[in-house]
Amino acid sequence: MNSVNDRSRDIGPFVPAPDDDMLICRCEEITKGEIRQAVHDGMWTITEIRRYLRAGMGLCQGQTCSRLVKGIVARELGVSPAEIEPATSRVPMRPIQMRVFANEAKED
Amino acid sequence: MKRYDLIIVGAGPSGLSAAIEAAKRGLEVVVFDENEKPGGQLFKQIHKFFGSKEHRAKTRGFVIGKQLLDEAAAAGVLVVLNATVIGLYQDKEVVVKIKESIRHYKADAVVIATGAAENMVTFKGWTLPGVIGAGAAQTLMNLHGVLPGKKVLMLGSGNVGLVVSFQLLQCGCEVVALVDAAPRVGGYGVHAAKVARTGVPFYLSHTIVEAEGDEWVTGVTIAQVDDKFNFIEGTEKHFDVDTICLAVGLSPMSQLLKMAGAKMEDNPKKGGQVPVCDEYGRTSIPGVFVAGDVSGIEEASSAMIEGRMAGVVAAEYLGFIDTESMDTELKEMEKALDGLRQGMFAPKNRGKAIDKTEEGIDISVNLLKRGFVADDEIEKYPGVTHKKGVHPVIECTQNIPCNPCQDACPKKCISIGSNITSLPIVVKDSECINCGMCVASCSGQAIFLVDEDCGDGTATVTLPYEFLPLPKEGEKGIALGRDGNEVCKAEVVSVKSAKAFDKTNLLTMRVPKEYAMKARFFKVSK
Amino acid sequence: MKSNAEVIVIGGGIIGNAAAYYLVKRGLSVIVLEGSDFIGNGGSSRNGGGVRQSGRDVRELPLVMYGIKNLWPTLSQELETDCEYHQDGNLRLGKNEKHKEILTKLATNAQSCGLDVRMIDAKEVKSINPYLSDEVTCASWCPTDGHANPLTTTLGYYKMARRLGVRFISGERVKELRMVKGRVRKVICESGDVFEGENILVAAGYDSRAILGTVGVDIPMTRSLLECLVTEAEPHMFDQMLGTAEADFYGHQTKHGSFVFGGSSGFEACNKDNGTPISSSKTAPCICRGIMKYFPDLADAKIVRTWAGWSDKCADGVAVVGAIDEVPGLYTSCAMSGHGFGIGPAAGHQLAQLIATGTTDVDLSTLRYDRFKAKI
Amino acid sequence: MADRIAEHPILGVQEKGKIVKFVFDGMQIEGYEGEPIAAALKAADVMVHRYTQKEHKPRGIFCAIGRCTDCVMIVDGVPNVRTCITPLKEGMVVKTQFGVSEKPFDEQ
Repeated sequence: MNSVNDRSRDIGPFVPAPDDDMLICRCEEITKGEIRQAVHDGMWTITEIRRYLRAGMGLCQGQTCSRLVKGIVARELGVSPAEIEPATSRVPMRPIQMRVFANEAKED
Repeated sequence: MKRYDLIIVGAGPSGLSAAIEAAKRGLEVVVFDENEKPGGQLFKQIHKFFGSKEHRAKTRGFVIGKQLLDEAAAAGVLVVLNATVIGLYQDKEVVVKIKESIRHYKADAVVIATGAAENMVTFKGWTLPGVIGAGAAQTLMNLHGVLPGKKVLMLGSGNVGLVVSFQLLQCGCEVVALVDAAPRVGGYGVHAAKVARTGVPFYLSHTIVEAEGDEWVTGVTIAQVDDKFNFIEGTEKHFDVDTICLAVGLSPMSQLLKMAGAKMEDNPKKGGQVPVCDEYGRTSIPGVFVAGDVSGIEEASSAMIEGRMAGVVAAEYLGFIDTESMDTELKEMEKALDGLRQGMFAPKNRGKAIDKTEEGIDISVNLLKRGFVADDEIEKYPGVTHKKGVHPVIECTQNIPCNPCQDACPKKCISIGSNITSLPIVVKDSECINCGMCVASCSGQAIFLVDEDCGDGTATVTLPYEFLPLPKEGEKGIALGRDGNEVCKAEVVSVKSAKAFDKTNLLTMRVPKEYAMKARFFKVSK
Repeated sequence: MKSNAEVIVIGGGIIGNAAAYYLVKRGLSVIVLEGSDFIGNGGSSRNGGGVRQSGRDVRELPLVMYGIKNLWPTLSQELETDCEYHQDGNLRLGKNEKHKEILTKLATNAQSCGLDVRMIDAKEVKSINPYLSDEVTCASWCPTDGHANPLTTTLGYYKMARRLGVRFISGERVKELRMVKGRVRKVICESGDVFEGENILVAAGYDSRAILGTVGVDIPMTRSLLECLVTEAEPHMFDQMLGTAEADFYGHQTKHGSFVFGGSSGFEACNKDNGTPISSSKTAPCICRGIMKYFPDLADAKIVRTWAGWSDKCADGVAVVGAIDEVPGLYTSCAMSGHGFGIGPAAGHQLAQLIATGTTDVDLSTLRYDRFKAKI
Repeated sequence: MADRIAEHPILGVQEKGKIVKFVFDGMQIEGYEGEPIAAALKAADVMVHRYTQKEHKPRGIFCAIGRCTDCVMIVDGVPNVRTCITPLKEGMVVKTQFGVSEKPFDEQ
């Protein structure tokens, strides 16, 4: 079992830090403190952080903050960032208007 | 559904290179790029590239971009712009947004060449307008002709930070400081030196405490950090700036591959999440290939070779060439790629602190910590020699894969030898004819022509000058040292601009002879 | 490492997490095994967020009504998590006579169970939701229905259960269950880990079928793909949950301002996958066209994300919830047939009560595992 | 258009095409047709493109290539338009975005 899967592993208590109010996810305005607290609430993967906080779920879909979030989660868990699986990538790669997405061009 | 032999995502250096090689071998190739203009980052890169001839060295990035586009057109590649690939589905189905609709395409092979995205760092106020990515600065000034700011602080001393700082200076911005939390300059020393000599101070082991301003950036405070990157109290420095530029690394933009189900790995040496692939770009999905930064952060020069490899491998995969000829071609390309991956900045040396050159000379401590080689260090390097009359002084002090200077001199005064990373030397008893080709050919702007004693108590120094307005003959000003500080008065003797110099003007200034080996930049007196 | 508990829950989705939470609150020791690397990674994080009663089979109604009455209204406080529960009604939309027939039948059946649901005409639909297009000619209207955020609700249960001492292990795929002296007891995982529980609750979506199969229990179900998409945040428009007579389109506007819509392209039954629930290239454009027919104003809204999930569809379209009497100690909640989110808290709650006390507040007999009979 | 680079030492004088007029928050501004809206605003010294939904904090150009979505504004009535990659057209009406609305927060 890897260190991220045993959700009862003791990672110590949440200790407030002076830069907890630092904004990390620019789109959804999620702070470092919120992300750290979420880790202590059991959100140990980027996927769970996204689902729980919306960090990385805004207009840019985490293109700006994912690396930062990963670093914060890894540090809180005491593992290397490489152990933290990045979030899933999903269509569309860029925001696309509904009317455009709906409009499938005929064969050319 | 329209089916191509090969769909390439991204019309940057690697994507276009892959397209050219594949199309030349008979594949029907289409390249989709989300941008309005092709070329990826090439059209923002206005400096001359390093490398050797086969890497298109001493050619400026945007010129290489044009060359690639011409080659692609000649090979019959279809490049579709404003075409955002929104998804890579099963069965190599590529869905593209083009204008007001989406289109479904199939391909027998796909090359993903989506490049990289900029990393970011946080500090108090980092979301204020005026804090921008270095890429944004490049885009604004080099593509759109708009000044990114008037007074700029650059964070990041890697090649991007150094090159963009120089570009900012070139379009008339003031760069108040170049700051990096690391204790050593991350990019090429020559890139640092050309910025430092204009007077930009380097603050290594420093980072941003706070971007100031209510509505937008009006200032910035930096402070020194200890070896654990904690601020050292009392070391704060304030600068009035309107712009803070972040150049803190790149991450592969590999989301499409992850979406398609390619096996991925997190590889810090490659800059982050990359597809698992072999040395020619074959991913875990048969027929899906990668090239360029998306498979690991490197330079545009290596991205082009990786692209060519992917194009050749795709051609073989689809039976347009046989395995044997593919192997032969790959071998050649590997050699070229290997040539670029040498020297102290090679991927294999990433993270290593290298203290000596291959020749056994100490690397300049000042260069690493302050961005310039100090006057008392410069004499150690083999390119720095003295003789009567005009002669080249080559202030190239790190082993990087680059050799245009040895071909540039019609008199063969400069030699690097067969090892492309060797430091250039001045060939003994060679005769310099003061043509200036070496000065203009050096992508690092590290070659000067110096006449140390003109016989009247003065010396002349010819330096590369890529700023406007061009000083005029007879104009008086101040000579700056390698450290950017004023060293003496100077007068412009001549300013030469020739087509062969490719926009690098050769400014010759006269200085008192004792400053011949100190004066390295010319500043107009205000 | 402790691998014994009074209850082993297989499946870390909304039902597993909710059951774990209510069990630990009753003082039982619980271990939750989640097969994927992420908590709440199945249907719990891939649905449209509906918390509704209308349009349901009458056999499911008592359980879902129990949840809406007793659990949902206070869930955010209880879980210390904003579940974004909105009880602003559900419009199930129709465009033609056939739709009207379907909706009327559903409404009549539900009324017989005491649910406040009625048919309304185009004019009344428009008065409730002025953004709907003129194509809508009728709807069923259930004012006590609503929607919530499935992501935060599922993870909220997880957070609280974990806080109270439930042990959660992700990436732990169950291979088989084993009997010990006439009771199900052991849970053997693909990793080689073995867990033992006095009671075992299988709430693992479609995977439940294979897991239950290892002790000779089969619940007839298939796996079908559901696809959803979400827009950027938009100015607030409406609070109702929306669905259609043919259940081909559903969605709502979230608290965040984005619109979440689900729908189908018609190819779900023979969808090709690569081992993961993966979006097809046809569905999202189809959902967009569907949305625009109902909401022309949303044409400029940008889609930022699409996703797909598997729903475990029961042969008769109704969930299986309760004890598996023939295997003492075994319980399940599966084959939720796309209704798992809204029903999840109540299912978890009632299962916890059943395991702890042997009784339930809601009669679960219509949802038994052994109700399936041949048609003749 | 004071912040334009009149002549660049390497790129020379850039061909920019036709000058068009557009409206930014009621003010008439000039820019070049086809250049990104954000470039035209930057050249006119406009720094703030929007104020964020939660914290009401100012944002402007950040990535300039359509990824971060910080520079979004209300363009011809449509919110969340990425101005750094949307070409400028004659007569466009560009407004500062407050959250997702064109109305300042105290009027929302």
